[in-house]
Amino acid sequence: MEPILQVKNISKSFPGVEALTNISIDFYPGEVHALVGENGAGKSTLIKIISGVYIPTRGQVILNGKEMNFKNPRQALDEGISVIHQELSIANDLTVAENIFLGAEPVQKNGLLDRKTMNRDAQEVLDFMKLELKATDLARELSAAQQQMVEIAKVITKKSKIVVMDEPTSSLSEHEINALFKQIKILKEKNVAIIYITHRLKELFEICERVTVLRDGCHIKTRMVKDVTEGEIVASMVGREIGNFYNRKRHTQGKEMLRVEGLTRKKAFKDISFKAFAGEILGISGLVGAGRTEVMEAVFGETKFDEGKILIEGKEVKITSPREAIAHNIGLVTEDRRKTGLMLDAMIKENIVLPSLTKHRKKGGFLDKNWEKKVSTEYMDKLKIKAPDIYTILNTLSGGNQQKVILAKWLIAESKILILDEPTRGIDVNAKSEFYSLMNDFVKKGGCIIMVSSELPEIIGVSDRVLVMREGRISGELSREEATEQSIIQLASVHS
Amino acid sequence: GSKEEEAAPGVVTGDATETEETAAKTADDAGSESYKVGFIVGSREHVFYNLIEAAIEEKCQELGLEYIILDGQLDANVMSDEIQDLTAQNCDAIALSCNDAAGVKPAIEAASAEGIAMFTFDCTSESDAIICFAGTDNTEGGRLGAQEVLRLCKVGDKVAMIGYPTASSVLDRQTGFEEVIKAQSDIEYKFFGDYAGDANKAQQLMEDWLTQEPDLAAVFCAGDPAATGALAAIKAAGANTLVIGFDGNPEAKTAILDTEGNGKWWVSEISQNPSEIGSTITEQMHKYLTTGSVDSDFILIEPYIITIDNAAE
Amino acid sequence: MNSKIKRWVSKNVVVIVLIILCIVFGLSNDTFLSGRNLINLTSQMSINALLAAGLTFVIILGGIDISVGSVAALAGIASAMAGLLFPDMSIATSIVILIVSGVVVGGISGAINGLMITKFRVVPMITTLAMMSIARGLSYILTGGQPVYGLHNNFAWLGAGRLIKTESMPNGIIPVITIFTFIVVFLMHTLLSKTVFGRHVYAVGSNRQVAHLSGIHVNKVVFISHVLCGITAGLGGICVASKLQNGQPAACEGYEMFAIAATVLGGTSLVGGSGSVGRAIFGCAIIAVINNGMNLMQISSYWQKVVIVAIILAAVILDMSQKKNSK
Amino acid sequence: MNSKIKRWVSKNVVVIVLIILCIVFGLSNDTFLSGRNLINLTSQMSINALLAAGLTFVIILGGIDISVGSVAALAGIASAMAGLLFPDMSIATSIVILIVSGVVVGGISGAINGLMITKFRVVPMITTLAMMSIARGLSYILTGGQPVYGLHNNFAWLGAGRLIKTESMPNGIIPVITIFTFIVVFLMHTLLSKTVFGRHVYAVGSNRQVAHLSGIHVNKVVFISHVLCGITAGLGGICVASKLQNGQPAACEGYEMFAIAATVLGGTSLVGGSGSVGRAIFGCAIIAVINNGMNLMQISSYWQKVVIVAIILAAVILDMSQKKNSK
Ligand SMILES: Nc1ncnc2c1ncn2[C@@H]1O[C@H](COP(=O)(O)OP(=O)(O)OP(=O)(O)O)[C@@H](O)[C@H]1O
Ligand SMILES: Nc1ncnc2c1ncn2[C@@H]1O[C@H](COP(=O)(O)OP(=O)(O)OP(=O)(O)O)[C@@H](O)[C@H]1O
Ligand SMILES: [Mg+2]
Ligand SMILES: [Mg+2]
Repeated sequence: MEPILQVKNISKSFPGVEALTNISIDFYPGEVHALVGENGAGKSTLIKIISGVYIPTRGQVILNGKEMNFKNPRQALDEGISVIHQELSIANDLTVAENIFLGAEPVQKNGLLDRKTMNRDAQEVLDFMKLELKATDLARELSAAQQQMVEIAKVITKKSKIVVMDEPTSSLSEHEINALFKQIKILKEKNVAIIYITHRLKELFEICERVTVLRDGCHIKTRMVKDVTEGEIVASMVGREIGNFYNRKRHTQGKEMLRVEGLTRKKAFKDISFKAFAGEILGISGLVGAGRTEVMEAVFGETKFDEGKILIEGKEVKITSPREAIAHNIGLVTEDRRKTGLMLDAMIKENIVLPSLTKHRKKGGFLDKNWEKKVSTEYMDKLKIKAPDIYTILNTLSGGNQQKVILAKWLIAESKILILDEPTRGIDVNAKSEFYSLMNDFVKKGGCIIMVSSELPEIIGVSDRVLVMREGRISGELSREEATEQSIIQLASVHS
Repeated sequence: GSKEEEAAPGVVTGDATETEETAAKTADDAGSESYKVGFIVGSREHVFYNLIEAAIEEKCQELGLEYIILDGQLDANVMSDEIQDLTAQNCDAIALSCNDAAGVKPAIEAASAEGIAMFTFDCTSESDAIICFAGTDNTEGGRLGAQEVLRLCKVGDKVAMIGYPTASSVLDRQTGFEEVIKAQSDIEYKFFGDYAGDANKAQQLMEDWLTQEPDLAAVFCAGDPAATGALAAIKAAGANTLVIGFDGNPEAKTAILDTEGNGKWWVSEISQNPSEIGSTITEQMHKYLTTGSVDSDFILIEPYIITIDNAAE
Repeated sequence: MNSKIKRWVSKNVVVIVLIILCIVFGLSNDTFLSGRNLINLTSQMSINALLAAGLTFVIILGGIDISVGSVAALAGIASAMAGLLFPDMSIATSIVILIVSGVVVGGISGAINGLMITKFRVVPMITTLAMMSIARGLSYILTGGQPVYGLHNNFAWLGAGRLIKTESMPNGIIPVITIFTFIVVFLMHTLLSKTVFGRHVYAVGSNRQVAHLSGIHVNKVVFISHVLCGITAGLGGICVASKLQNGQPAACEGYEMFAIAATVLGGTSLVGGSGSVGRAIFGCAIIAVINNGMNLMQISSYWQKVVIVAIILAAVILDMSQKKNSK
Repeated sequence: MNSKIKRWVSKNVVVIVLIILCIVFGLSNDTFLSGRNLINLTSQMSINALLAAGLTFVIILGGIDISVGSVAALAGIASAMAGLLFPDMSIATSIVILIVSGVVVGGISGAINGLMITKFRVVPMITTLAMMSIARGLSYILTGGQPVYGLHNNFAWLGAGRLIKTESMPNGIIPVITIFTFIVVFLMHTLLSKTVFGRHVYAVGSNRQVAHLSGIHVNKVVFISHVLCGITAGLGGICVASKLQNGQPAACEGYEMFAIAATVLGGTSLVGGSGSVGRAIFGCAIIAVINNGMNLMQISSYWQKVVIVAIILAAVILDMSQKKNSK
């Protein structure tokens, strides 16, 4: 069988990061080819090169034996390559039908938009996929999962030769995942080549023929799925013993730092109660969309809640804004570092001292520039932030180092309770490991960490105690010994 | 209407323009006792027009005319719309002050075609539909300004003018001024600048000129805001340049009377006569509506000179 | 039911405001609701409608164009200067001269704006601020600051002519400018709401990155929108020139603000992503009605300004709070 | 080394442009580089510098304030009207009247802007567009369109007075307005670059969400910045009133555009997050130098506008392309 698509010796570097090094892979029609690898392995970067979003530093993209080298997404689309990107790609102000046909709108004979056909065809696809959506609904009004399904519908209507899906199931429930798999099978029958990125290894064995493992931007291996085991794939993904990777240490639980009682917000979460202690890492697990982020935002005062109370060190407190949370020594590392974590166009030192400026101001509200310089240099060294100096613009740092800057920011703010939402998302293996030891140091000194994570190994490897959330409620609490992939998934899954 | 021939200063009385048609029409209307007249002043944001407006109101009340006054906002497009609005309200006559000779011809002619008597004041239009115009003879005003400059200067002096060539009435003043001053070989006409209606800009122009020519003897300012700006610059620089203003607004009179202060520099003013303009055009409209004729189709209200001698009047 | 009414109200704030205004003015003045005045109104709102029609595209993209007033003036000057070359023009010739001048001058200005924004990445505010000064400066330089006049009467047909002349209305009833504006607005509305290009405008305004990933040539969409905005501004300008039968270098000064206000009143969000040409015209109507009604009621022009602004603000705040509620 | 020079150039485009302009004008005109003219220059750029100083805050926040010119006029009117109440004012009284009028009128206008933006979520463009009309309208309503005149000579001390009188320059050398502007600009620059509040302004402009999550009271920062912008606009306005020794309702018309241009020339990005009051002053200097130089060379005011804009655009594009290269 001839490969329909080949990438040859592809390398791609970003400032400070070599995202891909010399990757060569062949993709075949009628096959689902999985790309797996840890966060930051370079999967998304590779498919962005295939789809013309990025131009590779070196190497070629070859389609049907012809060298293509796309300059923009249009060219790739014209060649029949369509992509579901990892980030939701929906225009909120357009309707479902308009999103589905965006860039490929049907036209009437008189040159006008054929809205009727568009709505009809879109509705057909939606019905075919058994989605309870109207083609004329505004995208803005859909849930994240529904938006994701619309993107899938968009790809299906394109009748492409190559379909790329970057973590399409990350925000879908069981029911929707089944619908997606049905569609993938139909595409396969039509001899479409599918590139499928996922972190859920079980899915490989359900629908994939071939799997390629990437690690740290390098091509590790490509195998037929039927020839490998899950353990083998995990081993090559991680590339080292998992045990010491998490730097696992046992902590001693101290006094109660945070208590949440009966926290409720309509349509988001209900009756959330838990305690977090000094000297421990409390892991919060659950499927994407379980409401973990929303609870943390409510605790941090970023959003309101309808009922319930929050106690810090045993005293009830009123937290209605992040300012008040910070005053109670809470720090929040958000899940989207680029959007809500950092001022990307500002310097390290400006980012790192931001929440502490008011506390350390001089008389008359003046900046204490000496302190600023001292403390940022100190923490750059302490956390081993890799950058020329404290004046480096954040944009030029690698993800891991950016994440360390955020951590430094809350350490300098003298946080006692740190809430980490997906703290290691998109950072590489080494940075991750370093980050875990920083977390351990913090806890050892009597700090309290609440870590939300969707990566089970991380939850299991790092937490002293695990809370599992499901559909806006806490579905169970597991001690360090009880917490296994099995037990967590059981509590997290909707239909169990 | 023949305007060019009537360049002679003073209230020029041309042939009464009375045609059979208009006379007949007005005879019809004469039955309805009271007349409704509309006015569009150039801008409510100018003292000059405010004074005209005041005179119009007074005259209308005196003559028993029903009147509407609108603000043209110095925008011909707005004036054009306002002519429509006045027409829709069944005015018998409309008087407006155009921005420039190009005027709002189509709207004027459309209104005229509907039988509305069209008048202009301050600045007229090229349209033939205008029954009567009353306004300052700005060119003559410019000449008067030049004469004042000559009166106040001595041989070899250098003088300047601040104008606003975009405004056609002000351009006329420039024409008149330059006509006289350029013919004079013993006075050097050194600078001309555009202050665009902004007193602060006039101040900067004057400041820059005084840097180059500290002994500038006089400046003719074709508008009171320009004179205000120039005066500020002259005082700040400690120069002895004399200011000849144009408009005749109250601030000018106050300045001239202040002999110990501003009057040391601002010594002369070419004054328009806004009240005269306002009452003249109103009278002519009334006359036309009642008798079907006007005194003249082109009435120039002569500008006059204000100095310390007559400023108090 | 109740929420349905609410939604309808929130979607049609501008129409409701318009109706209320008409009732208020109608009650307080006899002339206001006369057929004649209403027809006048359509011609009075024409210029603003033309400017707003193109501006809507640019604002949906999340941009802004504050050069429309100046570009209009420049186009007007150009048409008048071209018109002087044809001392005996027929109506047909005059229309060709006017429209070609408007399209060419407006198109070029818009293209320069578009180029600066897409190629040189200058933000729209600065680009169009520059174009505002340059177009205005050129108008003055070309004319020496004096209006271009002495044009043939036929030159005024488009802007000041009326069709269907009757005994009682010897000048005709229906303004040509109204018909012309209607056609242009209709075309622009169709382009925005009924064509693929229009969809792409919304998509780019809603989410540039998504549009790019969907294979839309974002720069092309931005460029063309600016050209269109320039062209409608140019057409607005030639309408003024024709209406006044001359070219005024100072014409349309500050009209960009009215056009922006009308667009925003019509529900087009300055953040981009949503809006409609048709609704912008309601915005124009509101502004025109206020001006006209207050003229009829002899309210001072300062107050007119203040009232217009207050109504715009009220409408925007109402719109905002409605949107917040629906979230 | 080479790249170091490049970096310096890219950071100082505006200074280099300024120097080049000075050389060009110096060569083509004797007066330009005279001490006297240079001192005049500092006083001529003062108004714009005051407006730009506050505007810089708002623009760093990613906002805009197009009401500064009108607010300045209103403050000028207010100061003149207040001044009329003191027929025999001393210099000290006049300064108090002027500064209080500027701060109060500017502060209130800015506070209203800030309130609309933070409370009612009206976009800055529309809010300040409204304030522009309202402030201008009020100026006319309060004065009936007439300048407020008849003020005591001491009223003019701040705007037109000069210090250090010598034999050869009996009116003094150093303009009071220059010193006043210097103080205000220095305070604003210090506030922005040396205080916690200033840092918060940058943070909000850089990433509002991050600022909020870092415990910054975003609305307060936005509100105070608008108040500050209003106050400097007010101070600009009272300087004009003092300079002219009267209150002109039409003062400072269109000055917002010059202030925005100066700010952008000074490297403040309209997208927000970066900028400096100090650099904005270089922008003001460029504009003042062009105006002054062209005045001296008697170049038509129409061309002045076009040239200023061309230079602004060139500087912005140069700046952009430098930034792109360094990325
Ligand atoms: N635009 C960019 N600028 C700088 N670095 C980038 C950019 N995009 C990706 N990277 C870096 O390139 C590396 C690979 O990222 P990529 O998104 O391809 O990972 P991934 O395998 O898709 O991870 P995930 O499973 O989390 O999606 C990471 O270190 C990331 O931080
Ligand atoms: N921007 C959004 N628009 C619509 N729905 C959203 C949005 N963000 C979150 N949701 C929905 O809110 C609910 C809770 O989301 P939340 O982000 O708190 O979940 P989570 O467990 O933290 O998952 P994640 O791992 O994605 O952060 C989910 O149903 C999700 O789909
Ligand atoms: Mg990825
Ligand atoms: Mg989350």
